[in-house]
Amino acid sequence: MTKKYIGKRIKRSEDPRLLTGEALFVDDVEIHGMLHAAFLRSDYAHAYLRSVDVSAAQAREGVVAVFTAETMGDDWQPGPPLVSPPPTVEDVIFHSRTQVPLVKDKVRHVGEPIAIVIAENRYIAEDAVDDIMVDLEPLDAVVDIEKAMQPDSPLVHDDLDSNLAAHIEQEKGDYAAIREGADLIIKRRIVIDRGAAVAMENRGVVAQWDAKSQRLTVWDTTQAPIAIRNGLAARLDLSEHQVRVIAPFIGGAFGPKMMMFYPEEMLIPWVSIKLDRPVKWIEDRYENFYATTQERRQVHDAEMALTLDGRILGVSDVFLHDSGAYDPYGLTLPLNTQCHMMGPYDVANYYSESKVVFTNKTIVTPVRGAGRPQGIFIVERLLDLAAKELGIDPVEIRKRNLIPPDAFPYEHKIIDQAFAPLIFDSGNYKPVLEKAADMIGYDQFVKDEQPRLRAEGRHVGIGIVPFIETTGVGPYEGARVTVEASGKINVATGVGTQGQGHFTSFAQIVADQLGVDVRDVHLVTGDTAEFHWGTGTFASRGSVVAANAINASAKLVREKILALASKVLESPEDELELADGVIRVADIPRISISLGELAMLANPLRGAVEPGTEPGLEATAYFGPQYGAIAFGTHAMIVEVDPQTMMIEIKRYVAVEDCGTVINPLIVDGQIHGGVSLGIGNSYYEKLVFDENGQLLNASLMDYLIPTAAEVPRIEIGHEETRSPLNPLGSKGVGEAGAIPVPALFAQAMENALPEYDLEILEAPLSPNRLFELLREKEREL
Amino acid sequence: MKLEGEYIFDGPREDVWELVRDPDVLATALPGTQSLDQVGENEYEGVMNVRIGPVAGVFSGRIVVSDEVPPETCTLTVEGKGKPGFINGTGYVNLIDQGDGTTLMKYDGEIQIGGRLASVGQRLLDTTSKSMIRQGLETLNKALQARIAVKTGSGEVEYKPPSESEFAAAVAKDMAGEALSSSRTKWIAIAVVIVIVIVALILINIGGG
Amino acid sequence: MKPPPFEYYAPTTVEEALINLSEHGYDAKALAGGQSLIPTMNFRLAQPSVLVDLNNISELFYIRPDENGGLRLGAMTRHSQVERSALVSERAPLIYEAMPKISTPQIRNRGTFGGSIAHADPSAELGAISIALGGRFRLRNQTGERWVQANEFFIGMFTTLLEPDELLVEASFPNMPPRTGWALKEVARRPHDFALVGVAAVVTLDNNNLCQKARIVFLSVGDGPVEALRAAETLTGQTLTPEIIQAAADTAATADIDPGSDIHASAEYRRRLAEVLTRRALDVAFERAKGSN
Amino acid sequence: MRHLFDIGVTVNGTRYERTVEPRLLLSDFLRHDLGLTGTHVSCEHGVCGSCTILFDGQPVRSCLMFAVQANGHEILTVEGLGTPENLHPLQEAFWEAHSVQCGFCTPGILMTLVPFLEENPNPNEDEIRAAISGNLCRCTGYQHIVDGVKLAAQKMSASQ
Repeated sequence: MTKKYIGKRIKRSEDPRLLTGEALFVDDVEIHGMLHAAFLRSDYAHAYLRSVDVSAAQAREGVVAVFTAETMGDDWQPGPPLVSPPPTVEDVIFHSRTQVPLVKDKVRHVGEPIAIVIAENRYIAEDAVDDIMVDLEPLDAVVDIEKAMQPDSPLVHDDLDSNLAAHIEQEKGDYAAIREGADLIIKRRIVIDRGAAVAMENRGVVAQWDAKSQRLTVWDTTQAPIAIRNGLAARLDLSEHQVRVIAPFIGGAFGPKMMMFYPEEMLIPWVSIKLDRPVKWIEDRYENFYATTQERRQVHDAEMALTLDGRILGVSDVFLHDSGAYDPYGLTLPLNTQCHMMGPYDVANYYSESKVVFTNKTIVTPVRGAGRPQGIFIVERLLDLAAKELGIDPVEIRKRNLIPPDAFPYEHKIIDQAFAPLIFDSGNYKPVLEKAADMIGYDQFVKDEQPRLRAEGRHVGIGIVPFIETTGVGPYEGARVTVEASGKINVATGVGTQGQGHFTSFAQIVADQLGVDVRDVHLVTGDTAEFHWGTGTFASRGSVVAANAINASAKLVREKILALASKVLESPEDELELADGVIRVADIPRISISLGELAMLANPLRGAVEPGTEPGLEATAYFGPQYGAIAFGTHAMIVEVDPQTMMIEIKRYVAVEDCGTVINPLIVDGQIHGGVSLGIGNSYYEKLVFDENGQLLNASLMDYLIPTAAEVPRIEIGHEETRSPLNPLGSKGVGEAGAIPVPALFAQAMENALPEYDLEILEAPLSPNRLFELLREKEREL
Repeated sequence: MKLEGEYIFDGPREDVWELVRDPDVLATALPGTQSLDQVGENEYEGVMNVRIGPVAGVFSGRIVVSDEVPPETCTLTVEGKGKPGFINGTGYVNLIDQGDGTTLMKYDGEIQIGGRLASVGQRLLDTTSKSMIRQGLETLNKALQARIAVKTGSGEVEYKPPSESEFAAAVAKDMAGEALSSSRTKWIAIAVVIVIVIVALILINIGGG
Repeated sequence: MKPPPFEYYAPTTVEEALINLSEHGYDAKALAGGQSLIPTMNFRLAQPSVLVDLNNISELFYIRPDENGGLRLGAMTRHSQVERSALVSERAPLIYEAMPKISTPQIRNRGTFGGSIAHADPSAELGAISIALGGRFRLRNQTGERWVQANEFFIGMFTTLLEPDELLVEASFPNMPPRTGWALKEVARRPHDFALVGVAAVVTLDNNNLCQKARIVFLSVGDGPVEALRAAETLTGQTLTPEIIQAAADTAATADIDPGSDIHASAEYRRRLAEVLTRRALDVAFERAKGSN
Repeated sequence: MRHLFDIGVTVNGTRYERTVEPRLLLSDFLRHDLGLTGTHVSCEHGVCGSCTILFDGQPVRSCLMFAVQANGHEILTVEGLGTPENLHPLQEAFWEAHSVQCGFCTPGILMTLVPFLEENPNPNEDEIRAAISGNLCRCTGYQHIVDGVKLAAQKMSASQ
């Protein structure tokens, strides 16, 4: 194929609609006679539900119906988890507990829905929610994950004998053995706290049951329309072909829109069928802080064994992972953390034990980064402390430990989030690290600039952190490519899109395969009526799994085109060329036919065809990688701190990425910018604060601080390209990369900025108040 | 949220006790009260409308006085529910005779606040409770003086419950002078016993400002 | 997050508005810019049964010079008008300098000077600044009007001397004496967030560069604006050496305030910020005072 | 007590007359009563800027106003800025600079910037960042937005 588009900075074809407000988001769906839903949610984190009195709510003018678990009959019951069951690893424990549509007996987190009000509009629905009298008998809340594991802790799930949701150990080599011979052991307790994804668009569901055609249409802000379609069909006892789930334009997702099933995702369609009316529920921002999943709380007891010259002999870590009230998303997060705790380093001995813990808090599922930032934070913090102990430059100690280029494919003898072996497919790490150091002027800064600034009494520090990202995991995606009589190409795939530019990057692949103008390739994503099979947009897999499925089907179409054209043009296939929407004989250009004409010929409406002929220039293909592709990158930062006010300014930020083949650099850069911005939030601004009763103390954008244009610096980006051998495009994912190294990088740079305090930052995120406390402790010591 | 501290009253322990346990005070103590019933010897239930600045809301509360050891200690258990959230609290009050005619009050409360109040109004909780407790105690001490004066024959004064604005001002501002006017004595008298309650009730209603 | 129902009045004169207010007493709230009230209603924390919208009362929108060199601001003057006013920058530069620190550009296009004052949020800049500048507020009800000094107006969390039947109609600021310097220093987690601590300082020097009068007023360290009287006292009659200024900053942070803790800042951290910001504010104010005449 | 009010509002040059309950938020009025769904709603407490519109030419949060307050006023929403076939120079620049990812915050940012660029035809990076610091974006990290504004400034000054 020609490489006319792949690798080019192509403007996004979806943008004009987004820029003019014409793009359809779920809350833009208006249907005649549509009703509106609002939820009564628990103010308590943990309580028995004694009674709910909805009579006043039902009596309110404009209220159509009110449902509670009682009035739902058997349908209140929890659904099955829609993600794969845990792996068959030795001794793995997993207690599956999935959320319920409405609370029947016991509330397990603040914000858990107790009743749903359906009214003529949302205002009345909210008035009616205030009319409901609910009697909750409070119980002691399980909040702290360490206390939760003590024998006397109250239980989130009464039928279990502890709050342990899952337990998984993974081992490589023999850490205990090498520990004996190690020159240096760095052992620390490290804590990463909880944050929210805060997509600018909250979640929402619109459902329309058509009794005449017995079909259900659902508009849902989901990253996985096909999984939702299948799940709904199962829950509502419908055929998958009776249910159409549409994920239109989505206002950002970042993981939590993946989580399957949200109570509202099941309830709104259920109500629509019950009442035979279209129903809309749009999550408001306050609900979003309780009802949409969150991530990152982990407590690690980690250690690293090294030699005197700074070589890592092994890493060992035992950690608790906060799962929240349920665990519908299985083991993805702890497995991701386990897979990143060796970073990009050649680590021969590794032991990791993970305990997943139920708490009376909002459910935990992946948020951009998904367990990876925690793993990277652990290994990088330990390595920084080791470098200090050993008097080795932070960049140097990293160079000494990077996996060498000739070691790929490099097998860690553990499993990844897809339960596949963790194998680093390809990589050339050192040049990326060196490029980052070079771009930020590491040596010059450390030698000249920093001493000068310190002499002026300024506190400016530098950090540099390499990291890996497991991307492009299976199982599979599929796509159908069709040449239409107009000569334009239609592409359908099952993944949803939430701003990643799929409409454009996927079109670039097809345009190159079929030699057409990228603007003539029309892509449909996220509509189960258009494509039946698929899993979803997650784990930075779009540009790997979906892109390669699209590439594969475009290839098949190309073959069909050439086969038919060679008959029509009476010339051998190898003499034909595809370009500008025309198939022509290479050296006799006047012998040619346009794609459109050929498409017509491929779909004869009269006459006879050879037996076995398939109509149309169309093909469907699937792609499932053997295992995930491992992307690599290195970020560097220069930050200034005012130790009197604790205010910081990021002076420079450099990101060098190797995500294999880059389909559209413009889009890749955008992905990195966004990831880093979240990472900055996770480093110094964004923390969900819960009190000892499980009450969230910052459930608004006034108090939960996501970075603005004033906090996010200009990000200088560099690229290296090491193709993945696991897929024909050679691509690796990049969607989450930006967010992964930032907290580790920030901690390193902050320590470097405040040498006189000799800080050890063993937590993320930090905050001005927390930094003040840390500095105070040091001041008292001095 | 913890509330604890000490305060020295310029009066004998019996008088302080009498003041803080005067039951008929409760009925008219809190402004905006829509109903307040004594449902047991030491148990009260009521519905009130509390207001601070723009923020106002209807609140139903239950107060139980227990473990009474006159004139030394008692424990207060509070349950309150309102649209903006809930508050459950326990307060322990201990009066210690200093032997010099003054009384040391030690109070120690644990309040659980939930709902929009805790999650949206967090910024304001600590500051408000702080100033309210300080002012509650100071005004109570002044009330105590007034009571002692009344006892010593200054005669009875007919009771006039405070307006909501007076109440808002009272909790928000040190009431020095006015506190002595015995027209307010009774409702101020309750202040410290239910200071935890009031703090909570007010807090419930200032979230989000 | 939809507001509860209410009755709505849109008077076009102050008289009408005062009638609406007195009719409904505590059930009514005056709606100025609404940039604090409406979010509170959207969270259903405020549920006024009557709103009296002041946005159609043209007589309340003005920025006027005052015959004795001072400044008068109609209560409904939008922050963005103040922010762009040459008159304000000339006669009350402290206010002018503070405007960009007040929330976001969009909020400033709607929020009003009087509304912010009357709302009495302890984290609001304008309350503290009004006290620092010795400002006064004109309150009107149906029977007449009264003037209240800014430092007497605020009595607690969201609580002022305004009675339910009263409207704050004007804020007035005296002419700044010669050799007067000013500064507003604050620390906020993000530029538009409520300041963790803020301090407004106004310093007037005599001809020998001795401090004639100093006013230091904090925001976000109490249930309203907090004036650091003890610290100011230590400055009067003094030459403002770094030592004197540091001492005043320490006094302000320890003796003048009793800050609370929240999830963003502990009381201890707030005291530290109060000390640092007071020093920085006094440095700037002092320099400006020396520079001006 | 539930009075209704007749209001007349000019939005994107078209006069609309509707009857509204006083509590109806302006954002909901535009989106659901007038069907102008380009104005997006994200926080409804005045922090995120997604619902920013021009009210008598000034950017304001439409979630912090009641529809009834718009009676007799002029509003411009993103629908009035340009069409896919005929984009406003700012929209053109945003397209070229890849200032859009999910696009949810975009209309609010555009409406914030239109008057800003009129007041500041040649803004520097800090001014641009200050101008949009009342608009939250979770996708772009703001950099391509800043680039888009610079590009727009060039385009617009060139076209004059």
